[in-house]
Amino acid sequence: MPDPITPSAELLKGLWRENPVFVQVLGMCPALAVTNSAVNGLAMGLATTFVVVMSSLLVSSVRRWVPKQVRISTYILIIATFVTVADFALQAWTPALHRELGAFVALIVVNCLILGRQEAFASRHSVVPAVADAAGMGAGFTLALVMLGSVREVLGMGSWFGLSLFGPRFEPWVVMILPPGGFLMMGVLLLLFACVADARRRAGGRLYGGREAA
Amino acid sequence: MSGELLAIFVGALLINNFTLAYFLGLCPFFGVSARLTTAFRLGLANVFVMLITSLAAWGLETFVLVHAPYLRLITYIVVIASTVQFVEMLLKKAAPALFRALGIFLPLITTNCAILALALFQTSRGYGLLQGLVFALGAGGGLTLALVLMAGLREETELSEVPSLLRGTAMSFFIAGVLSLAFMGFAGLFSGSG
Amino acid sequence: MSETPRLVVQPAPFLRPQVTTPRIMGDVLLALLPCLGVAGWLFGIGALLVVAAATVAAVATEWALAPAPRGRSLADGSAAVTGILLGLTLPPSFPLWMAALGGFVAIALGKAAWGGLGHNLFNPALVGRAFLQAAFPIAITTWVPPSGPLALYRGNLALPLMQSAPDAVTAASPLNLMKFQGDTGDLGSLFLGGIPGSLGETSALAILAGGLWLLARRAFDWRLPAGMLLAVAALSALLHGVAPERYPSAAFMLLSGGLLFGAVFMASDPVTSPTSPLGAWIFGAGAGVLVVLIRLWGGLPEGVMYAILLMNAATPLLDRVTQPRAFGHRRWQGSARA
Amino acid sequence: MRLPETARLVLTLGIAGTLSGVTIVSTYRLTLPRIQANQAAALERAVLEVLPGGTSMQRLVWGEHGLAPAATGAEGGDSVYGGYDAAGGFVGYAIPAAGAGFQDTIRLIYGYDPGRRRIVGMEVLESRETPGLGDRIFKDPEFVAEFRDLAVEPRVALVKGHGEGPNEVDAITGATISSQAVVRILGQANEAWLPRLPPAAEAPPLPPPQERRPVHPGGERGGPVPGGRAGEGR
Amino acid sequence: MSLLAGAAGSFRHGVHPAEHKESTAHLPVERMPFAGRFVLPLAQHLGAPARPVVQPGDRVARGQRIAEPGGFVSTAIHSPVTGQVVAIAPRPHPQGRLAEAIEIAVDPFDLQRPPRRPPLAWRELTDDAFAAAVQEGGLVGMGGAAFPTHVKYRLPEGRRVHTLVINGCECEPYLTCDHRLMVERPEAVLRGAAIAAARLGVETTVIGVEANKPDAVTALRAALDGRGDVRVAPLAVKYPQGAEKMLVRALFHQEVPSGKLPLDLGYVVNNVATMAALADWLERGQPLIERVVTVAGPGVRRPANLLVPLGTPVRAVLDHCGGLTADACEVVLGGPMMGTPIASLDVPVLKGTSGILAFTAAEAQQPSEYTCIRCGRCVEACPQLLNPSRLGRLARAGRYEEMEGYFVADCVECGSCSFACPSGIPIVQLIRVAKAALRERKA
Ligand SMILES: Cc1cc2nc3c(=O)[nH]c(=O)nc-3n(C[C@H](O)[C@H](O)[C@H](O)COP(=O)(O)O)c2cc1C
Ligand SMILES: Cc1cc2nc3c(=O)[nH]c(=O)nc-3n(C[C@H](O)[C@H](O)[C@H](O)COP(=O)(O)O)c2cc1C
Ligand SMILES: Cc1cc2nc3c(=O)[nH]c(=O)nc-3n(C[C@H](O)[C@H](O)[C@H](O)COP(=O)(O)O)c2cc1C
Ligand SMILES: Cc1cc2nc3c(=O)[nH]c(=O)nc-3n(C[C@H](O)[C@H](O)[C@H](O)CO)c2cc1C
Ligand code: SF4
Ligand code: SF4
Ligand code: SF4
Ligand code: SF4
Ligand code: FES
Repeated sequence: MPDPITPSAELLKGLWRENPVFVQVLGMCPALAVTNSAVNGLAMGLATTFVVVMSSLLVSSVRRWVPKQVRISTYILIIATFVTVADFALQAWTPALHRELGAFVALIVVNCLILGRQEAFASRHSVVPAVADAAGMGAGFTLALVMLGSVREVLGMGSWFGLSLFGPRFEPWVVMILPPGGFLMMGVLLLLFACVADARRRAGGRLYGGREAA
Repeated sequence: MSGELLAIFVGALLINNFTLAYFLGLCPFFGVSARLTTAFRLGLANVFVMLITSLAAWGLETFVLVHAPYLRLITYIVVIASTVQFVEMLLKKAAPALFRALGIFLPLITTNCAILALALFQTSRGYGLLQGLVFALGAGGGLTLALVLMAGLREETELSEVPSLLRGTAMSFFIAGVLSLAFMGFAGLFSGSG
Repeated sequence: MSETPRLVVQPAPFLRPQVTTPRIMGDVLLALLPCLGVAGWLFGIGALLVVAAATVAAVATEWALAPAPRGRSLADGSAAVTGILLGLTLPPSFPLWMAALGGFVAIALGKAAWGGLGHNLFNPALVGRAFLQAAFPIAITTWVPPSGPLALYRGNLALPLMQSAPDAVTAASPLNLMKFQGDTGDLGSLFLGGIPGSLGETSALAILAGGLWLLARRAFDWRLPAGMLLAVAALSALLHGVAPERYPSAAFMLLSGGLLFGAVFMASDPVTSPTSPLGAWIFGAGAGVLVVLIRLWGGLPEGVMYAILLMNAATPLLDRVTQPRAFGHRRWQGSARA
Repeated sequence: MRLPETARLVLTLGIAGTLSGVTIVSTYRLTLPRIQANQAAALERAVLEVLPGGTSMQRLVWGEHGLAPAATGAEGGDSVYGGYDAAGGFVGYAIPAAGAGFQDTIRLIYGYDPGRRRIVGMEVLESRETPGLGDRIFKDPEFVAEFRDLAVEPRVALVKGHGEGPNEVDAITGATISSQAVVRILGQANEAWLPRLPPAAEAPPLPPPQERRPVHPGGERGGPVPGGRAGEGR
Repeated sequence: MSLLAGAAGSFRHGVHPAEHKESTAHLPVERMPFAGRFVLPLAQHLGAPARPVVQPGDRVARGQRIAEPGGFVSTAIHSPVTGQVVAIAPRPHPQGRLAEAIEIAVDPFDLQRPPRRPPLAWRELTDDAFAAAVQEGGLVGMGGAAFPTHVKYRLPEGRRVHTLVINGCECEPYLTCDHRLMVERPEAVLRGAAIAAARLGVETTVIGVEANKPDAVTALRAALDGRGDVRVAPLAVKYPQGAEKMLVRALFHQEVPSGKLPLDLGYVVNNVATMAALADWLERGQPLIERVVTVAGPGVRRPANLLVPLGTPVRAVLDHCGGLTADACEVVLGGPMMGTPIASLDVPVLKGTSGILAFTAAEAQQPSEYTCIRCGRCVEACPQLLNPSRLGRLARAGRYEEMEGYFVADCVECGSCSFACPSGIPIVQLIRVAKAALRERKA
């Protein structure tokens, strides 16, 4: 990795250049499963961000003391703990949301994004960059989920974050909030990302003030 | 009774196919579906791990977690991972050929979301031992079906003039989307609602 | 001595195929004429507008998305075939904007995304219809009784993105009646048309006329529709024989719903069905079995569309396992790539 | 200080496991009251919703000695809920039931007035029916209203078009299957429960307030669990 | 349909191109006058090229050997005329490049007597001597591939042949040269067949003739005059009935295994013209110096069947037939399904040239190409039961290695697939290119 590691850069790369969903195609299951509305996407994104940030924090601070044979097991234990905490918290304070997200909160445990970050980054860096990286990834993940959730909610229910957009006579595209809609919309967004990245590569320009794409 | 088991099986296999309706196990679904034979083997490995998982989750739920349900998630993860590893070692000894065919996929899926979800769903639906195993068989079979169809279709696209921007991931999502549309036809099959 | 003309050098064979792809597509269009005529006669202007909306959108999308040179890919006529077929699978009072959206999806998602004619894995018209059915499940299952050649439906005229005003009279299709009321109606009207249903599917007679034309012109692989119809007939005759009060007769199963239309025009799509004769039989039979399964034990009243799409998905696998056994080989030992 | 390798591994995992356990248990303790309150409130709301006039409720367990309040420590398998008005008078039973819908299992609860032999309310607790179609079994006010006063004799029946009979429910156009599923679920639950339920006069009375315990859905094994009982998301 | 055809004694699959034989089928073979110059490429048969045994300036007699075999799978070449060798140099070859050839100027004052010698006592020869004798006559298979005929009569040790198959199918459209030969010289074909049968020691000889040549069947049967060891078998009209593996399948319901020859099943297959040439050489001493060529096609003014001295420039043949029509723009040597297009009219008629066909712009127009619609017509056309659609698509994608898994090596390049394809995909051409690339990679 030739780039200098600065917290702000770590934060930003997760949004676009290494966006976990659109670029790395990680954590697809929750990204599709819960994004039938923007609010669900946001909640899932935030819960995931919480888990990844806390886990990174812990993992990077204890990284010196964890022998490598049990590294993964320890990480999983740490992640599972935070997921359980998040799950209880959601159940206690936002029961309705928890009903919507269902088992997918628990399934954050196995989100490849989180374990991936611990393996690839937190276990090799000190606390500040690790947390910045995790926050960036979490933000990128949240951004992607909210984008997907927004498109699906707007078309599928005619509303955005529950606000009706087109009036009562709008004909919702039910497919968008059904499983096929998730796959198809994800395909469309990936296509758009590819188009933008392609155009950007050709123009040699930059977006988000990020570093130049390879 | 057998009607109920059929409904559980068909439900997990087709109607609420783990991959195409529940979005579970997508990472291997997209990652390992480029070649038919590997996809098929991954599917079989899934069936295998799911059967073990179902058994393990049922055992945990019945004998261990009765008094500490809040530890469910963490125990599931740990126990499933270690049981699969243990069975993997047994397999290596007892059936080396099978192990060679499935072995490389096991680490890939032991802690993926489809497996964990199987355990969680089985518990939250209150399935008993037999129901759980049938559920695991259906879910694993469903994953295999989706994987094999997907792999066949993806191999076919390699001979096509797919637009360059679509090659790769976006294309796979479109295939999955249409597959998912097609699987909607199974809604209500054998569930007694027809 | 003869003066030397400029000689063309091109590879053998030097005889041209008698059948060309545009001619095949033209034959399909001709074969659709009886269905179109009956649709217009029974369901009126509204029906024709629905077909037109789907077709125009399909052709426009093909024009916009196909690789350069623009419009060249329109020459084979397959986009029009897709559009008309889609239109004919929609109900008469379907909103025009939805039909147009369907045409767009059929070509964009069903065809262009895969590289255009010949590269699509799923039947484009059915991809469009499956999308519409999942997006607007009510509009696409709202049937009206035939109301003559001048009819126009309120539903047709819904504003884009908006709901349709409900039509005064709605009716249940024969399959709905069978599924929910156990009522199988009379076969004569199923054969001639004049029942509620999708535009193209109501008159078995018109479909058979089109099918015979395709057969005569060898425009399709007859094994595909034959396999599908035979499978449905055999399976439902068996079930009817065992439990006549629970399962409808084979004749009803054959004539009702979109089965004939789907078998003749959609299962027969060459692009999305196997290339080998054995594969074609399996494809047809598999689709037929799925239709019976969905109709009799599934949640939905009709399953032709899903059956064909599912068999489309299995086509690459079928192609693989039904490779012809090469001459002089004991059995098919090929392919190679494992 | 250098520990032997294995000991070090075991120690690390042990510490991690202990810390993790401690964290989970303390979060559990911290959130338990809220979560239970949430669940109890949701259940109570649903029960009282399907039993018009009811203001309080208790869980009734079907056991060896017939139907008895859970508060008395009765053990057994299935349970229903009894609803009572402000004066403590019995209003009716709320019966939970589940069965296959169009996509997946539908869970619902319905109120039954044994005096008039009528269903007096129905609420869907959980379903994965298609939004815009099947979800009209709980979003369509007309359909829900059908269950406010529905005779259970000879049996609850679904009709297409306009049903006149007191026992008839109109199918929702475009969601016939889901409507049918609701009616079928009610029918099956009626078959299982109606013969067991004592008439209003003999219904177990509401215990005095001081003896009441919070009602946990699902009984002994209740309480929050990761992944929850809360459905499976979509 | 194909089921029925199978029952009636044919092979599976295949195509039914329009026959176009009516313009020449009734025309008796006429002798083509000598042109001024003759060009005899040293490579006009399969195998090693021949080696010249004359020098420029040498005088040669008609039927005199001018090149000797360049190996065992090779054969001799004889002068078609009496005249003078003017050059041994590269000359245009039908295959499209310049190739080493012997050029002979005819002696305009010579009587051009046909070469004659007393019949050879072929029964007395050992196998080796017989093969050498046949090779000396420059005989090659005249059914298209120009495979040196003597090779087929030098059986490997221990190999037994039980049936001689004479190929009179002539399944390619337009061509009627074998047809006329069978009608006009049936006894020559039968005498050649008798020699071949005797040398091979076979009990039965079967002559396969497509049912569209009833007069040929009648003529052969009449010439047989009741002999029981030779059977004339009419066959369904279907291309490529004449391909040897298809013919064996059609006549005997046996499939020659992939990679094997009919010989491995105990059959030897020879073309009717080859048989006649064999008789002419062994009984009269006339080596292979002329052959019947069908000149036809819409671009030819006067279609004909001509007995053409080998080495005659195509231009001369066409001129003899009134020349090309004004709109002719494509000339093909051989049949329209497997023939070779030529870029220049100066190429000569070779031993394997069965026809000269000229097409006009209307026929020569490239079909517009569409993508494969997977209609399966090519699959149902391929006599080798391959999947040409898949082969074509793999070839387009450049995935040649995978094509071997789809048995590209079994393709006989008959062109049935290209002919059947509604999308105008040049499948057989794609396959040829792929095969060449594969061979190159292996080498
Ligand atoms: C995408 C899709 C979703 C559907 N969802 C439901 C559903 O949730 N509930 C239901 O009863 N029917 C559902 N259906 C089934 C059809 O609407 C079916 O035709 C209808 O139930 C029959 O009712 P009708 O006789 O009133 O038209 C669905 C169909 C489709 C295509
Ligand atoms: C596609 C194809 C078609 C053929 N058709 C004929 C034919 O019609 N007549 C024929 O004599 N040989 C035909 N041949 C050549 C035969 O396979 C075989 O080589 C020939 O009959 C052997 O006899 P010869 O060596 O005397 O030429 C064809 C070959 C191929 C590949
Ligand atoms: C490389 C090669 C080797 C052959 N070897 C023999 C042989 O040993 N014996 C034989 O009788 N024919 C042999 N043949 C001749 C074939 O049987 C066949 O007659 C010849 O290839 C022409 O067939 P065609 O006209 O069908 O293409 C050989 C042909 C080739 C191309
Ligand atoms: C017999 C026949 C049936 C066809 N059926 C369909 C069809 O059902 N849907 C469709 O979009 N195109 C159909 N086509 C047209 C064409 O094959 C289709 O547009 C391709 O799938 C596009 O690649 C058909 C063509 C033929 C010859
Ligand atoms: S050379 Fe051509 S026409 Fe002649 S027999 Fe062979 S395939 Fe038939
Ligand atoms: S050219 Fe080859 S692939 Fe094509 S039909 Fe003939 S044998 Fe089959
Ligand atoms: S005949 Fe042509 S279009 Fe048809 S499958 Fe073969 S290659 Fe494709
Ligand atoms: S592959 Fe090449 S060498 Fe072989 S027959 Fe074809 S063109 Fe000739
Ligand atoms: S997130 Fe589901 S498999 Fe990776």
